[in-house]
Amino acid sequence: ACGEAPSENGGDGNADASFLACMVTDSGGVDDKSFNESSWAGMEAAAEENDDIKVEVKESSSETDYDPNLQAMVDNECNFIIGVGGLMTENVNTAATANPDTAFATVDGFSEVENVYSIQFDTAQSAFLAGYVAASQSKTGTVATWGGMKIPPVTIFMDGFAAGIEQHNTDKGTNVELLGWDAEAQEGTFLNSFEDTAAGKSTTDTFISQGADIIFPVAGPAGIGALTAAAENDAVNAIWVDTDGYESTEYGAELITSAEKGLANAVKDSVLAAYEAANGGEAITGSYVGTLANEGVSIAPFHDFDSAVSADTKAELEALTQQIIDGTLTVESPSSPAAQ
Amino acid sequence: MRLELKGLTKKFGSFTADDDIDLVVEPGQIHAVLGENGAGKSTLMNMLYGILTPTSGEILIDDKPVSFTGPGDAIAAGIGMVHQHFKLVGPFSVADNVQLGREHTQGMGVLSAKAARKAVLDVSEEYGLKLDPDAICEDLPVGVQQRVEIVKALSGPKTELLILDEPTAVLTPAEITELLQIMRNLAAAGTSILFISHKLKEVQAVADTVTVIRRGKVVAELEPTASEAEMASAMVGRAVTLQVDKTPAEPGEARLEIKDLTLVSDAGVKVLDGLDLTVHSGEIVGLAGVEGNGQTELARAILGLVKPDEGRIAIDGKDMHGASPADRIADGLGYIPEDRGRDGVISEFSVAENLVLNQYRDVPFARRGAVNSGAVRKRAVDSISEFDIRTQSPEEPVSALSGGNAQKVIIAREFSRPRRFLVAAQPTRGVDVGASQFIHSRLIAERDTGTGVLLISSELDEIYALADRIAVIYNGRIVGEVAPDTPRAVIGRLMVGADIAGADDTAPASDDDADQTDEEANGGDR
Amino acid sequence: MAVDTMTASPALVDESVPVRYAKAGAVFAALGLFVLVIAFAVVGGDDKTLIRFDKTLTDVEWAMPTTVVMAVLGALTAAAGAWMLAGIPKRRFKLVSAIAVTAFVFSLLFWAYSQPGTVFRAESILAGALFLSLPYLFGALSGVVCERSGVINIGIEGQFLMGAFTGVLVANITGNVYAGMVGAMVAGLLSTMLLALLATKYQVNQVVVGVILNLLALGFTSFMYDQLKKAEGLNSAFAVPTLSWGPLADIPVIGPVLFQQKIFVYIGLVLVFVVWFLLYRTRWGLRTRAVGEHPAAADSMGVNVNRLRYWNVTVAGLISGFGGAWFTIANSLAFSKNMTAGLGFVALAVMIVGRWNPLGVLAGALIFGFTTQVARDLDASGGSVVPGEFLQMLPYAVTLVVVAGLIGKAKAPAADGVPYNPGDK
Amino acid sequence: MSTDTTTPTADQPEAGETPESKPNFMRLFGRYLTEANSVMVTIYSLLLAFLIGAILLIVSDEYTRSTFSYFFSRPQDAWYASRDLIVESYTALFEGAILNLNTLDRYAAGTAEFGDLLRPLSETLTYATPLIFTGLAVGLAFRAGLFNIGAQGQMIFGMMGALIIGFALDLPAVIHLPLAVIAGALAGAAFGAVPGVLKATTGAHEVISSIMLNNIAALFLVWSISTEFLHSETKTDLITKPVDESAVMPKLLSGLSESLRVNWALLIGVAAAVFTWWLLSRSTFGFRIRAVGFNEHASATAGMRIGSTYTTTMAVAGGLAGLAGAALSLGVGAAGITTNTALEYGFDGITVALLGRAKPGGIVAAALLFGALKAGALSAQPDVPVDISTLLQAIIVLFIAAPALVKAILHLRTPRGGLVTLEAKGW
Ligand SMILES: Nc1ncnc2c1ncn2[C@@H]1O[C@H](COP(=O)(O)OP(=O)(O)OP(=O)(O)O)[C@@H](O)[C@H]1O
Ligand SMILES: Nc1ncnc2c1ncn2[C@@H]1O[C@H](COP(=O)(O)OP(=O)(O)OP(=O)(O)O)[C@@H](O)[C@H]1O
Ligand SMILES: [Mg+2]
Ligand SMILES: [Mg+2]
Repeated sequence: ACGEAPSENGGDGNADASFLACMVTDSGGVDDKSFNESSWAGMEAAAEENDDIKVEVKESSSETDYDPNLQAMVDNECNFIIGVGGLMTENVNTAATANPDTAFATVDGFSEVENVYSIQFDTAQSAFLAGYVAASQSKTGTVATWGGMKIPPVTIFMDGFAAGIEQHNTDKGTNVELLGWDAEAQEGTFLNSFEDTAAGKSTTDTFISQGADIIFPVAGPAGIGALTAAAENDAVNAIWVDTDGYESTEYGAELITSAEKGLANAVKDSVLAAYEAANGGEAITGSYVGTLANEGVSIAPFHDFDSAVSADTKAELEALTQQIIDGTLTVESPSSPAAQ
Repeated sequence: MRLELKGLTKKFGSFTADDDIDLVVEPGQIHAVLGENGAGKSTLMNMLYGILTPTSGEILIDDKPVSFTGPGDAIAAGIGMVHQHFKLVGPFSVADNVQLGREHTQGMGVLSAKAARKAVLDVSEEYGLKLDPDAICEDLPVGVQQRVEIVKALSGPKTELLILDEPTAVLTPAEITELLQIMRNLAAAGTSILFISHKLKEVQAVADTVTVIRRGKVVAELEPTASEAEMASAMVGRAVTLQVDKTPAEPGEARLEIKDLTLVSDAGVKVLDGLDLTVHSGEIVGLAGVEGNGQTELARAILGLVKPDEGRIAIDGKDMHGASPADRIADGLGYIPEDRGRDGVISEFSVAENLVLNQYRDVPFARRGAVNSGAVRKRAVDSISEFDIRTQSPEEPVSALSGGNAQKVIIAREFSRPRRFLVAAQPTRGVDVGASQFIHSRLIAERDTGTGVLLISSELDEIYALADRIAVIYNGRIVGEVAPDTPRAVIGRLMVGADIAGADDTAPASDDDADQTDEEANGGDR
Repeated sequence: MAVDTMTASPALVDESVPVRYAKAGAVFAALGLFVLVIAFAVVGGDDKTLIRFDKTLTDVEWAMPTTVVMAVLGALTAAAGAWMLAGIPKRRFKLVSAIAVTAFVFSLLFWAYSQPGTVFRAESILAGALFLSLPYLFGALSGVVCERSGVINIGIEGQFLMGAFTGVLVANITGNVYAGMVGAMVAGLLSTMLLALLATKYQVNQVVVGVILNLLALGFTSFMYDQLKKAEGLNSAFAVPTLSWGPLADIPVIGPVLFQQKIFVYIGLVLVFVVWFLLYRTRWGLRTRAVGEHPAAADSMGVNVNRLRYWNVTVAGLISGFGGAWFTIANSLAFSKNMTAGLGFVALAVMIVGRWNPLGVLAGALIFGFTTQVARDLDASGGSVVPGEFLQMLPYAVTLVVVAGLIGKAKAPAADGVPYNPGDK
Repeated sequence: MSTDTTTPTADQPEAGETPESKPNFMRLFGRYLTEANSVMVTIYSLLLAFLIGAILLIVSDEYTRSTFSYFFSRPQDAWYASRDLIVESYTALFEGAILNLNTLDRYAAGTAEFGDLLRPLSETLTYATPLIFTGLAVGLAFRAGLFNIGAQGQMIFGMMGALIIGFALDLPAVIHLPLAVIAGALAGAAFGAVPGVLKATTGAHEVISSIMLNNIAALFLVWSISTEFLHSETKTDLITKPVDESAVMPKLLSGLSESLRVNWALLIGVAAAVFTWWLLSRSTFGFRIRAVGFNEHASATAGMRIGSTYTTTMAVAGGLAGLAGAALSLGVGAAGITTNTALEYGFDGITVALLGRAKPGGIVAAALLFGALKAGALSAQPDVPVDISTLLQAIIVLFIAAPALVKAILHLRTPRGGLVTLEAKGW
């Protein structure tokens, strides 16, 4: 307590900004290492880029908090309000209908309301590529995935992953087996928690003891449990979801790649667009679906595994990506974005 | 040790339990303290033993003032105490209870079971208090538990002053005689003894001097030669008649019939073993016996709290098989439990609520599922005056009542509703002379209205005073039914399982008793 | 026996005389018949249950004919039921019940592992079960120490959280995982100290304090977690190595289960016996049990009840705090909010199942660990006909059955939860 | 088990009242203020908790903390920063729970409606509603000597029961809504009775069975939401069908503003509290509950059936918790319930019941306090971090539950009847 007094008051972010962008999270909180966190990162990035944008967030602990939180944002006179999570779409719609002059957005949900912008992702596409890589890299011929909860944003990854393995098996005549998800029956292994890292680890250990050597956890922070298990087993590696785990987790050395979902970018772009709209630009309406084509979803670089993945495989991935972009190959999932 | 108390006073809030008490105990003296329930005797002793801190006044040991911060200090000063309410850890063995606080260790705080066992045996041998150091205390009959307490008090490093707070309340006549002898021996060896008892005969028999306390004040110093009546009136502050007036019984039809009643406890012990007993209307049958021979279970079986394994119980000619306690109560079964704190009252409930505890669902106390507090209160007001219950109001919780008054609440409850048969277990245990007098006369009056009464008591005096017929229970069966003028010695022998013909009464009814040998051997192995 | 108790000792019933147990008998008979029906009607005649030693003897695999094994186990269960119905010697009852329950549970296991794609990897499953039983073990042992001295510790969950959080933090600051473990213990100690103080000095309702401590710990660790996120490298995962006991680790089954585990396993097992010894064989234990059972008795013998309670509760925090470190350090995980996921409460149940006895606690914790592990294994193998959620219920359901069916009334220390005022009667 | 008891503590007032000092009102009032009676303890508890909360806020706020680093060269910075922070934070809590000053300004300016003014209060009541029920569920069982740690599971089943009737039947509102509410109560009662039955028949401890059943209920909920019967037809997320319009709890103040969420469940909650009060203190069943709770031996001796008392009490308690579930699935969760809808209301009910000293009136008051804290916390974020709100709740309860602690910290005097504390009884 004996430092020098700063010469002027430390600026409080973009304190005097004219544009207020607000976000209401889904349950799990803003630090959920998953879509809440990514969305918030996008918001902050927008504020970073444009000094005239101020951002604010309110967390929901359950869906019964959506309405009061959205209402609070309206009362706050936010210029742009983003609701994260498909479950919130209806609440966002209601709020948007009641406040037609405010711009809204919904993440992972689809809305037809005029002033609601939908941000969705066809992550089955990136997970498809991840599945293909996994099949090519497995030594034991067994890979595994498990989810946090059986909800569409999770199962779409698992569907894509399964399809990618299937593709590898058909194309290359391999017989790689996937544990933890039966795409046909839409059934698999779920922790029923996004937080219980210890359970995530023990579930992964179980898969490992059943022979899996590549694990694809789709469970936000609980997925870290899979990475620890991989770290403890030399022969076992993992593939991360949502973000490039090489950067966002401490377990880069275990990660072959990640099935990325460009949430932060999409949110950031939408905030910037909303700012433009508010300042005389074109209003943002309609919807956005992140795909391989618009680079809204992608697979992360191989980093440490760059040399392990053969040039052939890389070329095949290249080709598959192109096919998906062309539309000659479609990756299907019951959980794919509702409307385009 | 010479003990002197100067102006010792204890206040609980605004209530003064002990008020300016002066008292001197000379070395080797047996000093009895008498007083009604709630007079402040135990409070005084607890101050001496460091459990309570005096509000004012001084305690002098060998003329030096002392102040105790806890019982540890008192023990170190050479004081041992047998508490009125047992301070035994139930699941502990006798040896563990005795060594608690002064453990026998083999270094590093590791207990030495051998040393602890030996210490108990040494003390019990020295004073003739027979004990099995490995027995679990909660399984022991209360009489034996009392013995454990005494051994505990004597096991201190150098007990020079022994405080005995109602040690005889639960002992058999033979055990009492034995204890009084031990006290005499101890006193002869120089130990000072403070002795509290409600049984005036004992006081006469053993005390060197008697101090009477009433409402926290010393009201009299008496010689032990004083008569019982003198002592009693000093305690109560008015003249008391000690004799119960009783006309001969006029027994009518059978009100309680028990045939071949057998009950096996959870531990696999046959606590009732083919017991037969009949009680008629208009008579009091006294059930004599050493505690722990099945009296408690018999009473509970009659009420229906335990289901007998065999046999049948009929009340008023009606087979009670399948009848719940509530049914039996509704059919006119009155029940005074032996452990009033546990089974008799809910101490957090008011006096009024306790008075309707087994009738709260009947008219007029309940209407359409709601308690009719007016009727409950009226009953309370009536009972309080009829039974002379000393309470500040019907709303006062029973926990604020003295033991004797709590007992009166139970008596009042059972006597204020129609009844055909009454089980009275230890109805005057720990109750002062005045109150027991009252309870006794109510029991006689009850009999005279035609109720059948089963009086379960470990005090032969009480049985002699009230019973029209005496049944002796031993090992879960009735070993004899005798007339009320049978000599004590005969009943005493029956109580320890000897048949009327012989066997000296201190010897346990064990190995030499042919038809018991097997069971005894099992018991010994336990 | 050396001394006669003089008073009549009531006759003991001959324990070999048969007694009928109608309810239990009917239940076991029904369960046994159920297994038999499954064995013959549901399970295919050629179905095999595969048991594999997956760590030591890699190519040893036993294929057991499911129907036959189930039929034997079912018959065993049914026979036990029939025996009870007909009359069984009293002293045999407990043992036979235990055998029947075990047979029933194993028959279900055999059934579950007969589904295609499932293999009972004996070594992995047992080793995992032991490891998973640890949080319950530590939590329940801490509870035992507290409650044996008469203080209810419902705040185990909170102590877990504090331990889990502090363990990682200290490990990060010092760079030493063992320092982290000590840190976790100290954190547990400090949080139970609050319980001890409030429960003894201020005589606050102990259940209330426990509930509050849980809330406080949750709020505090979550808050600090957010603070730490701002600073790099204060909440990174730290791992402890798995100890391998050389050739011992290669013994089939026993090796992987007992001689190839993390230090937490060994500390846990040793602790069970240490606490047991302290509790039943030392002066401290005698006094502790006395204080929990009848504080006034202990007080009257010169034992300072509240001081002993205070220190016991405080020291018990070392155990639950260490249990907290299991969540992070033993699992090589960083801290995350509310990561203990209610296991502290389950530990409380394990303590009661174990009847406040360290050895019982070990048994209870193992049951929990085993069922959790089996449920996870079946769920992961995808061969289960039962939905995953129901498999996850398994440990809870088994505990319910065990408590209701076998343990029955568990008697807490008599003065558990009752504040002691010196001078009380 | 907990009840009001006054413990005569060793340090009684030392005959302090000299009769000659005249009872003057100000003097008496002054005495009252410095005495550890239950009203003042509650007030001081709140004050102390907010004081500690203020310290936490200062520590957690980066900017304010930074002003302390140069405290000695420019202390006024630290002072102003702290003051502003605390005023801002607590104003935010107040505005979220009671009255939003911003809205008040707008109302004065005519840009807001009267209904908008009531929104914070409406939110407080909305969050308090389930807590009234779960608090009663725990409190009632306490009085029978049972620790109902299973309100969470009972609530979950109540939620599902009400939901199923709410969407599966097609009835007019006058029948549909009451029927759905009853279904919730019954489902909760059935689930709540289980630990009671187990205790009565096998002696299994209700705390163990309730903890197990909570976990089972939570997993059962996850599974059942994904079943075709319950799962939403329009959404792919893990959410159930919505209840029919005819089974939705009508909002109480929708006339003023649609956004006022407080609904009829609050009235049912108050009614349930009155019913519980009647049950406990006026009915014969309550007589039995309390008797068994205090002393089961004496109760059995008086002919009361202990086992059935446990079972019935647990069933009634479960029914109350089930009503909490119905309040959720027919009220704020009418659009469909998820695995998060129940939050931790059942566990919070334990704290509420303890804080309300297991008495219906106290429970309602405690639920309102908690509702206010929750509503305030929700709306005050991110100014006040959610975790600080959690800490604040814990500290408030801590002080209220420990009058001796408050007394010691503030050197209050012992009131006449001794300190009112919660009597603790173990397992
Ligand atoms: N802890 C306490 N708090 C308040 N009052 C108490 C306390 N202990 C005892 N008293 C009161 O002090 C008085 C004296 O009680 P004490 O136990 O000394 O009576 P006693 O003479 O031993 O009676 P008894 O013959 O029934 O044993 C009683 O009125 C009792 O209610
Ligand atoms: N806490 C209290 N405050 C004020 N007065 C009390 C309190 N407790 C008891 N009393 C009064 O003290 C008297 C005697 O009570 P006490 O409990 O000592 O009886 P007791 O005869 O000693 O009981 P026991 O036979 O069980 O020893 C009664 O008049 C009772 O009203
Ligand atoms: Mg007394
Ligand atoms: Mg006394």
